Amino acid sequence: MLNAVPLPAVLTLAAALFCIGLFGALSRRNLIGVLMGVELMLNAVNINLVAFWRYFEPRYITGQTFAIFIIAVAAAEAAVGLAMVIAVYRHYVTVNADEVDQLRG
Amino acid sequence: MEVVVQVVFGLIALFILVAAAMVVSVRNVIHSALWLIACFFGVGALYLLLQAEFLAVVQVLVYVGAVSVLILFAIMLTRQISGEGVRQLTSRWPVVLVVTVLLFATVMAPTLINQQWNVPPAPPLGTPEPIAGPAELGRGFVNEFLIQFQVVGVLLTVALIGAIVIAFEERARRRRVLTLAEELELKRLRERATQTETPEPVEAEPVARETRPASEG
Amino acid sequence: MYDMLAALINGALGWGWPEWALNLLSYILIVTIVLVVAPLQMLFFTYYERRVIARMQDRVGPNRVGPEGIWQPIADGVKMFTKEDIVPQAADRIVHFLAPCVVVAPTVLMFAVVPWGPGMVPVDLPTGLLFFFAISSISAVGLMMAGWASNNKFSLLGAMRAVAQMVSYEIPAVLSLIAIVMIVGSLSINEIIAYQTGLIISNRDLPGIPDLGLGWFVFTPVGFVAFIAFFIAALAEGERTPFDIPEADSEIVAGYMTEYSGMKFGLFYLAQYVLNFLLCAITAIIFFGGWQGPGVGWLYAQGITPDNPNGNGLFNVLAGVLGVFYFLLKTYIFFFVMVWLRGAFPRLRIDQLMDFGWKFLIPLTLANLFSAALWVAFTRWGPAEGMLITVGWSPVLRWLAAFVVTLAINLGVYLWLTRVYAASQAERRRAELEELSAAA
Amino acid sequence: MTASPFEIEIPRGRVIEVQRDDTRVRRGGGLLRGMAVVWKHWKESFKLNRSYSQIHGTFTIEYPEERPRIPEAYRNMPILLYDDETGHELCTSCFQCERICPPQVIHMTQAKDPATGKPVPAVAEFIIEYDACMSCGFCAEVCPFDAIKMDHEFELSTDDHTQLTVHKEQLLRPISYYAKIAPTMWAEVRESALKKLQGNIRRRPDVIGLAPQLTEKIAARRAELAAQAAQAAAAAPVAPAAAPAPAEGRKLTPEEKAAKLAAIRAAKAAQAGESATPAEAAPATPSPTPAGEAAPPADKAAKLAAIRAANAAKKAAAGEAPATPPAAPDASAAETTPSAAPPSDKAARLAAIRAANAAKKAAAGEAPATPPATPAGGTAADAPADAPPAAPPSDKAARLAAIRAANAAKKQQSGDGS
Repeated sequence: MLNAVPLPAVLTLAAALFCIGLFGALSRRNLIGVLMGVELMLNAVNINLVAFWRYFEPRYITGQTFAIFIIAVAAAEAAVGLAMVIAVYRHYVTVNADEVDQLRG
Repeated sequence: MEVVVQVVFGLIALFILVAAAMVVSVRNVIHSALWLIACFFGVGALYLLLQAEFLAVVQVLVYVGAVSVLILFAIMLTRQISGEGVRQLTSRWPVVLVVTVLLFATVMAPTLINQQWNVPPAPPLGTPEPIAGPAELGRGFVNEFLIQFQVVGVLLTVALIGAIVIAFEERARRRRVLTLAEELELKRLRERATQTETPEPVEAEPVARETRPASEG
Repeated sequence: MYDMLAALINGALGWGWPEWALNLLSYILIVTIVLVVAPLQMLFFTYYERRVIARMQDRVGPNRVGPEGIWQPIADGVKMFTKEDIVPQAADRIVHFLAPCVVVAPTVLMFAVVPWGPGMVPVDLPTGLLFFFAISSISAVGLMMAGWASNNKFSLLGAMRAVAQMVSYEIPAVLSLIAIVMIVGSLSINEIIAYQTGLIISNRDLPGIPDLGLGWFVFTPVGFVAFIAFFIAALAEGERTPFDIPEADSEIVAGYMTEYSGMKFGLFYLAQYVLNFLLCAITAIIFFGGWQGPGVGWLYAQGITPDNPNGNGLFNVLAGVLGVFYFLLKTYIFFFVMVWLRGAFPRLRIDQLMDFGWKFLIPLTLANLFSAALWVAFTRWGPAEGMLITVGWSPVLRWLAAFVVTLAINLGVYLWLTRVYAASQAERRRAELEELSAAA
Repeated sequence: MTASPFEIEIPRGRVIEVQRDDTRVRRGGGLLRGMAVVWKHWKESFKLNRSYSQIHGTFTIEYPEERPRIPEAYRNMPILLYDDETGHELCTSCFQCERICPPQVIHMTQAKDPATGKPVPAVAEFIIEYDACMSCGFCAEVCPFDAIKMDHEFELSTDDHTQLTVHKEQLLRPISYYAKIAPTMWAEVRESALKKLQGNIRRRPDVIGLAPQLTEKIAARRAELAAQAAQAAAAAPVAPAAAPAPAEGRKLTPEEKAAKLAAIRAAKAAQAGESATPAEAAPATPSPTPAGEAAPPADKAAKLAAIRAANAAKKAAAGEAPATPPAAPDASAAETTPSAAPPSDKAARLAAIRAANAAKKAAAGEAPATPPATPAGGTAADAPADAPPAAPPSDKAARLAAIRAANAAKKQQSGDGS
């Protein structure tokens, strides 16, 4: 792996994935679509962390540890985010971000 | 052997990128979520290729097994599934596209101008390389990263409680599931409201207070 | 498998094949065996379940096709194959088609880490147990796809129920397994089996116990509680009867399988029975020593092993046969228990199911986790880890202390939780009745 | 806590919560108790249980090999009964069953006397749609003549849906069959049913109300008799000739009609004939009437004979006139035999056949055929002294004779005319 695939290739993949995720998070109207974009971005970050861990210091656990923390945070974010989506839907009967524009319920 | 690894990496990368592109571009939200799951799988495969076995398994366990199921559940609970005839992207999506492409270019610049990463030389093929596995990870969590580990634990607990509190509905205030007739009535009311531009007072129905159309496209 | 092939082809036959060819051949062989064994187990299980449940209901069961009806599953399979494959008009065709594949593939993949006998494991992953559960959670996605793509309210309801149930009961299942993982100190399934040597008490906990392959975890308080919790969770994950809410045929036709016919339905069926087999197998492996049993260890020690390259290959075969026999015997007994429960109990309501999972099983397994930590502390820790009480105790005393302490904790928690749970259920029922009377 | 039993009214209905007496916390003991029950059933299920009062043990009956004893009152699908001895159906087409049938699957038409056009207490066609029948048994209960009963046969599956629309021929079963499957139930009604049947038989002219199935039985019996009477040389050629004919005589109603038509035609021909012919035709016409009472299925043969006779007559008409003189003695022979000994009509038939043959021959131009005919008639007349038990079939002979006579008369007439 190390000899076959250079580190920049993995990093390029991660960057592309991050940008696609960012596009999704910024341009989607559906709140769940936005959350999915965020998940993509978090995955891209994880790929980066793992790649750096593997190429630089495979015998230490820092990279993997951070990746696991990010996975945990992502899970928490998904849970809270989706709970909020459901709450918003209950209140506004829509999950489109640009229609949720009333401060008074 | 190297060629095999390169081909495999290329396939995985292509798979991840295509799946991610489908996630943000597909109209149907469910399809989008399914592509997201495919993307998670691709990332898990990449972890395997990077010899982060434990992480790959955790990726499948958490993302595929839990997060994606959560997303699917949320989509089905909000009943905005098919997305036919509904605009899925905001009106300013070209701007966003330009911004993301610019960002990608910025990130790629160092690579393009041949930045040296000073990657330590890999050991020759065949020699066993000490790689941190699950045992080392576990040890790290209770020594080096104890505080962080605790914080993540607290965060997860708080998120759990918070999610419950946010999505919680008291028994008495639980919204009745609308019948088809009621939904049609609601839709009719909304259409009338947009035509006259003067929202009529809608009586009694709490969900009918929303006078904007559910869809514009 | 690689070792055996290498010994056979390069050793006995002297063909001198290169390493990659041997590797390829061994993988292909393993995959073939797994892919053949999985459906065969499913076929046998359908027949087995029908015969056993029939006996429990004072009937005879299928006994027409072949001697004692043993070819009944084959006849059913032929029927499935020849049935028309119907896709509803309003269905999402691609997702509808993919769903059974997504459900079946993980169940077959899970075979990859299941050891059948001494030295007979397709892949010995260091994270085998985690792999097992990670893969099993994929099929939830397949169920969701099936339910949604069918465009049928019963399908969707069934899928939501199935997924909610699977996700909820994965937590107690994994928590109860983690207690064992803590004691063993490894996620490798082979390691877990290797730990369960001895007689009632594990060799590792108490060196000097004669090895009869009976040092199963179920004989310890931690293991017993974990076993009960895991088995209940396995029932829920395998959608076995007390928890067969997702396909409650009296309520929602056939759940997520409603709109499937022919071989696609057959695939769902296959996935379900293979999953049941695997859950029984993993129960047998984790808590009942898998292939461990009287004689296997001794036989295997005489054979060719990494430690003993000069052994006799015949003993390998004998140990393998005996190990597979023990393993399958235990697995089939657990499946018998599953059928027994199906014969004994009616289906739960979804709220009862959720209550039981979240309010009873998870606290119980958490307490069990604490017990497991105490077990490790008493049996293995010394002053270096800060365990000062046990300094100078003999292994027997330490084991006894661990046993008593964990037993007391688990028993106490169990008794307390049952009381709390019963009280909460009574309270809930009271609230519902009050609400009902208020509505009236 | 609310008092038990808790009871409230909600919009959807009444809610009653039953507090079970035992609300102790069992801590899993209840589950184990339930499992113990099932375990006991499993353990005991390896024993066979045939007592029905035991709850343990397998009481499966392996169906195609073993069959349960079906209780007498079991009812599956309705059937019609006919009397074994006389062959008469019990049904009088009173329409009671058709009226009461809840899914309205019973259909019938009443038989009519073809001569007078008046309804007869018998059924011409009776159809039950088994596919829609719900086995309620109302028809059997309401039937005043005990003609319709519920069968025990339940293996009715077929891959042809139309087969489940069942006609009279398939519905008919002899009384002995029903007496076998439901002895006590039949014994209760036997007297009255048979009495009513006797009453009805008297009101049924001709062959109306006869079970078509009986034809076979009669054929068999006749063959037997023929074998017994083998020493009578004259009887020998008749039996094989008569035997094959009824075999195909199952669906008979149209054929019956044909036979009758032939008879009527003969009678008319006779009437239209010369003054000599009425004398011959006179004995011919009454003969079917008693025949109808006694035995049904012979009519096919009758028809055959009629047709044959007609053919002969035609030929004769086309042929020479000299045929007429020899025909006269034949006719007289036919005339004398039935009047002399009605039961021994077999002989009469024989004679008639001979006569017909003779007539044919005569038509072909051979006058000498006549002398042997009379002796043949004479021998036949005394040969079937043991024939009376075979009374049912013999009316056929009578009819045949009549028809032949009629034909002969016709022939004569046409011959005279030409």
